[in-house]
Amino acid sequence: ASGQNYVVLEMLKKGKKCLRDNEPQRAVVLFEEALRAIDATPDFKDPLLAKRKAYRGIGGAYVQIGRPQAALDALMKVLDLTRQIGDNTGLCDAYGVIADIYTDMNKLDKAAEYYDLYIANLEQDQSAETM
Amino acid sequence: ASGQNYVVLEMLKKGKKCLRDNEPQRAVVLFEEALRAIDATPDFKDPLLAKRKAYRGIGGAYVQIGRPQAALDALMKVLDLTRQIGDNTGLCDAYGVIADIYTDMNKLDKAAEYYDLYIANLEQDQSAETM
Amino acid sequence: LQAVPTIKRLRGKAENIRLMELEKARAKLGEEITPKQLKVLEDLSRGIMNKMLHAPMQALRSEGDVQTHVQTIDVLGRVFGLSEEDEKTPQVRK
Amino acid sequence: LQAVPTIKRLRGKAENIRLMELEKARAKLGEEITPKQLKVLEDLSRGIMNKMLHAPMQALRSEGDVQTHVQTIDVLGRVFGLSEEDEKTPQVRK
Repeated sequence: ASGQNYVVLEMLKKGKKCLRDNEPQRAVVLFEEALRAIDATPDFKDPLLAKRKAYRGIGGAYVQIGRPQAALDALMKVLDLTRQIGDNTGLCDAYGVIADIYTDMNKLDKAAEYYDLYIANLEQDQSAETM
Repeated sequence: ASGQNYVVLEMLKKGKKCLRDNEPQRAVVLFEEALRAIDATPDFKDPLLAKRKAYRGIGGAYVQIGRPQAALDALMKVLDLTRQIGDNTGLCDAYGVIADIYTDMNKLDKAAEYYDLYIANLEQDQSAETM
Repeated sequence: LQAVPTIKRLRGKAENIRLMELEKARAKLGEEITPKQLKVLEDLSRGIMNKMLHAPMQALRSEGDVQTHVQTIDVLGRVFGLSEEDEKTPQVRK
Repeated sequence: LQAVPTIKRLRGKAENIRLMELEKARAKLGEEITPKQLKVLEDLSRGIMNKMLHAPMQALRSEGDVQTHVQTIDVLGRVFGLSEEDEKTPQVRK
């Protein structure tokens, strides 16, 4: 599985590079491929962490593409996985991006709700997903 | 001289560590020793850069000690050396600290003058002395 | 709720600064950077940004009396250039 | 000139954040850090801090009409906790 771990890690890295280069469509393909590879590997090391990175990437990609609902679905998966993992890596970041999306959708109540969560997490020792 | 360069570099590092550990008196001793060593070495590499680090350190130490005029003298040396060197490393930082000192001395006109220089340099690519 | 768009713009502004400075740092280190070091750089950049944003963000979301709140939104909006018209430059968001 | 003490306090606050986060980053990297990498970390931390301070600092020093300026000082002072009474915690300054 360590070989498969390495392959997935490389996919995630490439996906993130696509995001930086404004190629969100290609990024989605890579992140989804990574998700399938994780599920197909029974002894994958830390599958939840890797999945979280993939969903965070998909969320970012759909923001760039301009599909807010698809972005929200992916980011809710991130929150879900964070609960399962039990850490708070990237939580502040995810709350902030979700709130930004709701702002763009003009759902200001929902946006305010998530900004409050974001602000409550700002001062904690934070770190977001890196790939 | 590369041997002497290394010795001075170590003094500067130690001095900076003293500043972090709130031992400004010891820091002054080390920085002044470094200045003497630089002057005593004819083929010292980049003596002006090393002197600037030493004077920046002395300035910081005298701020901690509570001798604002001595701190100002050292920081003016930093500005002087920066002019001679012709870069702007640490310029923003030095202006800010000088202004802080004038603020503490209740010389608000002078403080404002240096804060303006500080603010004018904030957005440029900045870096301060590291040792 | 009035503050919501202001919060988004302030976040965008800070994130742009962070990404720009992070890119500079990565460029300086070049190929010699390990994944662990990259993570440390990321965390450092986020740590400083988040802690510096905390106070203005809290003020923007604080309830309390309406007049003070409106004043806060106005002044922070003006200071940071966060009105709608200021939002001309496209923002790079992940 | 009214803004001068506020500027100093805002600088102190930001510098404390920067030093704290920089220390965390150094601790994470431990002994494996080279002088060049340390310089990159320092520059990154300063770059983000300085660019985030630029807008409020400029607003604090801007001339223009007195009423607006007083309002700016008031609101930024309140938002960042920069009044004299807020300055209780000793600040570590180089």
